This record gives sequence, structure tokens and C-alpha cells, in this order.
Amino acid sequence: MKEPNVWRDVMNGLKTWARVNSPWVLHFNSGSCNGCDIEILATLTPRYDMERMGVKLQASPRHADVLLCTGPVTRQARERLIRIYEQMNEPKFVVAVGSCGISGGVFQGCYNVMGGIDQVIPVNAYIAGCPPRPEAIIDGVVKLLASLMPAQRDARLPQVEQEKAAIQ
Amino acid sequence: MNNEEILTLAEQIVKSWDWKTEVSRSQPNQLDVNILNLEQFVPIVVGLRVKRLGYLSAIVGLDLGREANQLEVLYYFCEQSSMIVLHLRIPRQNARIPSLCEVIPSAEVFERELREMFGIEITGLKTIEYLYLPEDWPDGVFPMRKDADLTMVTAQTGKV
Amino acid sequence: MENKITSESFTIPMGPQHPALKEPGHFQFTVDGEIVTRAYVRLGYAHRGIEKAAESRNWVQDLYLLERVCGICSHIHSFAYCLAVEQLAHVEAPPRAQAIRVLVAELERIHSHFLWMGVSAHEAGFDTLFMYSWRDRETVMDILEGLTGNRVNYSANILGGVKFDVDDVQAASIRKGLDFLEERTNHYLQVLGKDAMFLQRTRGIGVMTRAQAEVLGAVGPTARASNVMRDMRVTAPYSAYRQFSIRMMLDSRGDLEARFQVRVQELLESIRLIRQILDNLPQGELSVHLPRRIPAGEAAVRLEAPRGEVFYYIKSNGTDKPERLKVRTPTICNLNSVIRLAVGHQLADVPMILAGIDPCFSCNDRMVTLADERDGSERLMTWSELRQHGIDFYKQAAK
Amino acid sequence: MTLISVLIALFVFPGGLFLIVAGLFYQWFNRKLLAVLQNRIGPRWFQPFADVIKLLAKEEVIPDGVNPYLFIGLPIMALAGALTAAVYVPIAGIAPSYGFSGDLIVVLYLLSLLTLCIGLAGANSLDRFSLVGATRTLTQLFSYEAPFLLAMLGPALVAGSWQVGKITAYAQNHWLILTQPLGFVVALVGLMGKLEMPPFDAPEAHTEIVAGALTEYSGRGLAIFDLGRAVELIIGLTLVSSFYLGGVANLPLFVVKTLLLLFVMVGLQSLLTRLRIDQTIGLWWRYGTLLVLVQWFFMVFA
Repeated sequence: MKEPNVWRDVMNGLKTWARVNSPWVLHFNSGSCNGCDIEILATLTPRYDMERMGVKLQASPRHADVLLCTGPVTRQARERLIRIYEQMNEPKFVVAVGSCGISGGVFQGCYNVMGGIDQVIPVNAYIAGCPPRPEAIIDGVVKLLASLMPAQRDARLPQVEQEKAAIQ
Repeated sequence: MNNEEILTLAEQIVKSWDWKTEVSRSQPNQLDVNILNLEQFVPIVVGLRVKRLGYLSAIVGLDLGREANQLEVLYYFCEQSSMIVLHLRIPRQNARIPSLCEVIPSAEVFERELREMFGIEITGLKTIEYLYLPEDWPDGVFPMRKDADLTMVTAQTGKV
Repeated sequence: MENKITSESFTIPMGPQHPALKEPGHFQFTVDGEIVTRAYVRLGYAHRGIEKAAESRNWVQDLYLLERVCGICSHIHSFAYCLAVEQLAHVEAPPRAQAIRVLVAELERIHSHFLWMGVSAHEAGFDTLFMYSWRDRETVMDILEGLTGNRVNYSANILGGVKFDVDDVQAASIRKGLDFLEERTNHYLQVLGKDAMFLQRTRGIGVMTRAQAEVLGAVGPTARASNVMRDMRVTAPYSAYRQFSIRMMLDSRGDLEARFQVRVQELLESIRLIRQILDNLPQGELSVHLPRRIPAGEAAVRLEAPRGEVFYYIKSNGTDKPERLKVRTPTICNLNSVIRLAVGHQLADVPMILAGIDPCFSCNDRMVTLADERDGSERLMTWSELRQHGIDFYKQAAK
Repeated sequence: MTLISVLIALFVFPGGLFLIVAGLFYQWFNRKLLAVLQNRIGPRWFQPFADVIKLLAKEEVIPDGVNPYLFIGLPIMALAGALTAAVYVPIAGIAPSYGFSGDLIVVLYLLSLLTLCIGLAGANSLDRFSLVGATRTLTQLFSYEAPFLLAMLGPALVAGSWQVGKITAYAQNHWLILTQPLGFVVALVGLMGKLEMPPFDAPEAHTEIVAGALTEYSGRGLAIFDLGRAVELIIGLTLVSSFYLGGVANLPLFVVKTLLLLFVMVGLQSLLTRLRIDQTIGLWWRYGTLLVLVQWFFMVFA
């Protein structure tokens, strides 16, 4: 009875380790001003070099693990965003980059803007800033992935419980 | 040609023939031409083009409000630092102006925008699908008009 | 069999989520083998309705809204807005403020051109150049950050002047950065002009003649590479460009190589201009007071953004909000040329041709669209539709 | 006993596990070196392993409208082909486990099987990018295959045998790079084409056609194709270095020579712009083939 459990734990540990260390990223602009987009691009370049964390910018949603979304969601981009999210395979994570992606930012109330990314698809992490610095983007992605580690996840549990209790 | 010469020449052109125009100079480097007869609009543009006076820099649509009950379209022809502005005024209902595509191919972009945003029909414009508003945009809502009802976003997201 | 049927024409969508486009925009290319036979553009993915939003916000709020028309050329948008509003209010920013505005505008041009060089090298599959040019771009980003406190949306302008001063320490650090950038730019000028493999991808590709450029209404470096003299800084000098003159860079070849050369030479010219401004920075105030309500009137200004001429029209009705605000960005003028130039080229050249105009969709999409190349009857077909079409086509042929 | 040794040869060493691990390591070396040449830090040493494990654990979706058997089978076939080829090649300086007269041809075609499978995988999918990628993959296959084959036959001609083992044995005493420099250049560049490294990465040009033939693959399929590529990288390097660089008699020599070769290839990658597919074909048929034929001319008449 014990044997398979050890095996499963090892395999799960291996999987988590691989996921944390090999996040392939897909970038989608749902109507942003480009500010965040160029900062995302800048994270690939020599000064920041995301590849040292194993981050690789992928072109196909099928290959990606993390969706980096920038900008408020425009009516036109909404469907595309949903489709790309659906095309991605599990496990998948969404990161909203920049103030507009979080809430709609300065574009709140524009007739063609639906609001932040989380109005359309579930979001796992938010990175604030207009635009966030490349360091902040890397930090956000790393924090998101670190939260997958069992130790971190367990450490957060009591806090979540407390918050839940507080809400109730 | 310096700026003054350009503007003087343009003024001569729009005043020639029997074109019904009002000409004024609101800025030192700007010539405002009010075109009173819509049918003469395209010939006037051709006249300016023949002399190579400026390229079409932008078309600006204006909603003059409900009291005036008029829309205004401004055509900015620019050369060096001088600007020749053609003004067209049309009623808000059944607004319709002729297309410039035959004379200036690059006008198409601006005219499409005008059509979508202000609901001004452009006679002679070939492509008329929505190309910049979303596919599910309601008919008859022209966002840049002052009285446009744009509550659907609020209705959809429940947010302002 | 089915492949045979569909090979007669084959549509490749590009975007809105597409690696060649850092921004959304939907392109469709009908290809015959690898040759593009039709091109089609659909914008609107980044259309947010800024022009309408600007009408409901006050003059100061609009400054921050318009800065976010485009993240790459944010300064030039707020610059244009401020110029137009100052024109309406019949005031002029103090000379020192004007010089600083131009200084930031030229720094922004350097950052934008470096960015573009990297992106287009990436399109060409020349990632090493991408990495190097973006590494060097960080120098100018540091300068901008040191000056304004932010890497991208600087918000250097306020109505009636600028927010910050340039002191001697900053001037020294700018000069130091410029020395490095100048050395690198000269290096890139060599690489882009001599690297045989790179020239294979640029020389003679996407040629636009002078007449074409004029008819299609191209602006900025794209037009100047076809020998069209359109540079607002020279032909219609505004603000501090009246005191600090700049040379127009022209090229008569009109191909991608010419567009590369023009932009890289503009880098050198910008560096020269910034040094000149730093040497002769006028003394005085940084801003003047502007009333909360701007007098009624109309103003139209034209500025030279990194990508070409940007046009702002503002109408005021005497209240604290604008009556109408119209922005016409350079990319929309240049996109016309792309869809026409792409036809007849290899699919592999299309990203390069597109990159050649340095497109910026978020600029455009605030208010625009564009489409079509020939008859306007272009039809979107899904794969299955296309297949069905092919089957029907051959069924009829069999009858 | 023989069965066990056969199984070990196929699955552990020199085939199978060893090749995969070594292949992934070489991939890391490739990426790291490229990053360093591009002024970056580059990935950590376990990066390719993490990538592969993550892909294996990722959900696999078989898109609508494809043949599911082909979709699953093609990557396996590709990897199997590459691993089988390893049996005939002197991996890690150890003489090939098996060999028969003329196995060079078999090895070369087993290596092409991977490319062919990628092409078929693309053609099997309904995605447009995959189809264009497949067309390009196969077009490129036809363009570099002939010159590469001719370049590999040069050593065979002088060694007087078409058996990999015998050619290697001959080459250990003769630095063929000195006598057949043109052949070496064509073989090296041909290998880059075979591995779809830049500048020959038009079949998977991100900026034009997303991820080429494998756009629709995710998870396991992609991982297995990736492993196939890793294995092919090692075999290709081994072949070229054992034929042209004076053989790979022992492990240190093997490591030094193959890494040296990889170093040259990475240098080329970082220096060159991606070629258009028509330019690739032009390059191979106009120059590649011609160069090898000139080489042959000298070999036969001198």
C-alpha cells in the first residue's frame, strides 16, 4: 500500500519541479497601449534575460503554460482572448500585466472596453504598474510559479483559512 | 513655393470658376474654405490636386450638436507648414457626402472611419463593412455623435 | 486529394495574437504557394474609444489619457496635445520647457528606433541583432528613467510646460549615454549596410517608388526612404525645432534597406540634436499657468513622431472639457502601403515589410480601421468553408 | 544473454536512455552558448530536462479532424527512427553495436524519418500554420538531403566501404577535413538544415507561421518530437565528427570533437539571418550540391 504512494509523491514532486522551472509563456495584447508589451519583450533581452529562469516565449497557445495578458479587454479582442485561453492545455495560468489589465485602468468607461482581464477569463496573478518594470514582471511570474510549490502552498493555507473566516 | 504663395494660389483656385465658397484665414498658416455646394466638392479637390497643393493629412468629423442639427467634416490638406482646410456642413439626418477615393486613394481609410463613427454615408465608397467597430456592434449607433447611446458596455460588465 | 483542391488559394491569418505583431491587428494573406496574392487588414482589437472618452474628461485628465494612446511614442502624443491646447489658450510654453520637450521627444525617437531595429531583426530571424540592439536600448531607457522617473509613460508634459528640469548632473549622464549610443549606432549602420545575409532579406524587397509613396500617403521614415520630403521637424518646424534645426534623412531607393538606413541615420541626427540642446539649454521658467477652462476655438497641430506625422485636432467650447478631439497617427497612413506592397512578395517577406513601416496598432486603433486592397469583396473563409468550396468547385467542373 | 545485451544496446546504452540524456545535454549546451553569444546568461543546465518532463505531464489535446492514430503514432515513429539509427553509429567512441555493408544509407534515411514525420504531422493537422510549416519542412528536406548525402558519401568513397563502422575505422587514421574540406563544410551546414537550426529555421519561423508543423502539438507529442531532435543532434554530430574530424576513438575525443562542432554551428546560428525557403533551396542546389560534386571530381581524378 505504501509503495505506490511514495512513487506518486515522487512523480508529483517531479512534475511540480518541472512546471516551476519551465514556464513557457504566451503573450496576448487585448487592447493595451504597447507599454506593457515592450516591457514584456524587454524581459527577454540581455539585461533581464528571462531564459535563465526557463521562461521561453512561445507562439502557439498549445505550447504555452502561462498567458501574459496586457491591456483592458476590448470588445473585439474579447472573443480571441477566450479562444486562446481555451486552446491552452492544462495546467494553465493567466497573469494580468499592468493597471489596464487589472481594472481597465485609464480606459475605464470607454465604450469599447469591457474592463480588466478578469472580466473575461480567470486570472491567477496581477502585476501592477503602468507599465510594470521588467523586474516586476519577472517577479510576478516567479511568484506565481513559486506558489505551486507544496511548501509555499501549505504555508499559505492557514492564512487563506483565516481570511475565509474573517469574511464569514 | 513658400507658405504664403501656397495659400494665395489655393485661394485663387477655390475662388475661380463659379464655385460657391467662402474663404477665410483663421490662422496665419491656415486657409479655411467653406464649401457651400456639395456637388462642387470633388472638383475643388481635383483642382487643388492638379496644382499639387498639399496631401490629405486627415479628415475630421464634428458633431455640431442637436441645436445646430448639423455635422461638419474638415479635410486637412497640408503642405510644408501651411494647411488648407475644406469645410463641409451637412444635416444630421441622412448625412451623405461624396467619396474622395477616386482622386486620393488614401482617403479610404479616413472615410471609413467617418462612416462608422458619425454615420455619414459616403457615396462611392466601396468597402462598407464594419472594419474597426466590433462585429456585434448595434446598428444605428454612431459612437462619436454627441447623442450616441453607449450604455451597452455598462450593461454588459456591470461596471462603469 | 483535398490538399490539391485547396492549394489553389490558401489564406494565412496573421494575428491578432501573432508573434510577429507585438500588438493586435489582424492580417490575412491569400497565398499561392509561398507568394502572396492578396492582403487584407482588420484593426479594432486595440480600439478603446479614446476620442470619445476624451470628450468626457477635463483638460488635465485628457493629458494622461492621451499619453496612453501608445506606449512607445507616449511623449509625442502628450506633446501634441499640449501644443494644441496651448495654441487654443494663446499661451506659449517657456523656451526652457520647449527645449526639454524636444529633448525628451528625441530621446524617445532613439528608444523607438532601437526598439524597431530589434523587432525587425527578430522578424528576419536575426535574433542576435535583436538582443544587442535591445541591450543598447536599455541605455536610453536608463536616461529617460533618470530624467522622468518612468521607463515608458514618462508624463513629462504638463499643460503650459514640463514637469522637471534637466540639471548638470543629468546632462552629464545623458552625454555619457549618448557617446555609447553613437558608437553603437555607427556599428549598426555598418552591420545593416554590409551583412550579406541581412541584405538578402532587405535589399530590393518591398520597393515603394516616390510616386507610390505620395499616392498612398506614406509619412515619416517610410516616406523619406522613398525620397518624399515629409518631416514635420524640417518642413513645418514646431516648438524648439525652430531654434534647433535638424537635417532630413532621405533615401531614394525605397526598399527595406533604405528604410533601415534612414532610421539608423536619424538616430545619429537625434544624438547630435540632443547634444546641441544640452549645450544651449535656454534659462528660465519651466511652465506657465493655464486656465482651467480653455477659450473656445479650434487648433490643429502636426508633429513628427518616430513613425511619421501625427495629427491632432482639438475643438474647445470654452468649458473645462474638449468638445472634440481627433488623433490621426502615422501608422494608419503607412499601413496602406503595406497591404499594397505585400502582394507579389513571398510570405516570408511579409513580416519584414510590415516591420519596415514600424507599425503601431494601438495608436491607430484608438479610432481607426482600414482594409482591403483591390475590390473590397474580400471574404473570410474558415478552413472547412475553403475545403467545401474546393469540393463544390470540382463537382461543378465534373458536370 | 544476447537478448539482454540487445535490449541494453537499444534502450540503455548506446541507444535509448543514454542518447536521450546526452541529447538533452547537448541541447542545453546549444542554447547556453547561443545565449552567451547574444550577451545573455542563458538557461540553467537542467532546462531541457525540465521542459521535457513538464511537456510529458501536460494535457494532450487531439484536435478535431485529425487522424488520431497518426497524431499519436508519428512522434513515436520519429523517435524510434532516430534511436534505431544510433545502433549503427559509433556513439561515445564505442564501435557501432551492429553493422552491415551499406548501413550508412540506412542511417541517413532513418535520420530523415524524423523530418518526414514532422512534415506528416503538420499535414495531418487542419491548422493553416501547420500546413505551411509542413510544406516548408518537406521542401527543405528535398533541398538539403541530396547535398548532405553526397557529402557523407565522400568519406565512404575513399574508405571503400559503405558501412559506418568501416568508414570510421578508416577515418581514424585520416583527417578527411584536410583532404575533403568542401565536403565537410557541406556536411556541417547540411546538418544544421537537418536540425532546422537558424538560419534554416524557416519551417518553424515564429514570426511567420507560429510554430510550423508542430503548432497543434502539445504535451507528450511535442516532448517526443523534441527528444527525437535531441537524439538526431547527437547522431548527426557523431557522424560528421567521426567521418571528417579524424574519428572518435574514445569518450574524451568524442566529447571534445562533437562539442567543438556544436560550437561552430552555434557561432553560425548567431551570426546569420533566417533564410527564406526559396533562398534555402537555392543555396543547397546551386552551391551545396555543386561544391560536393567539385569535391568528388577531385577525389576521382586526383
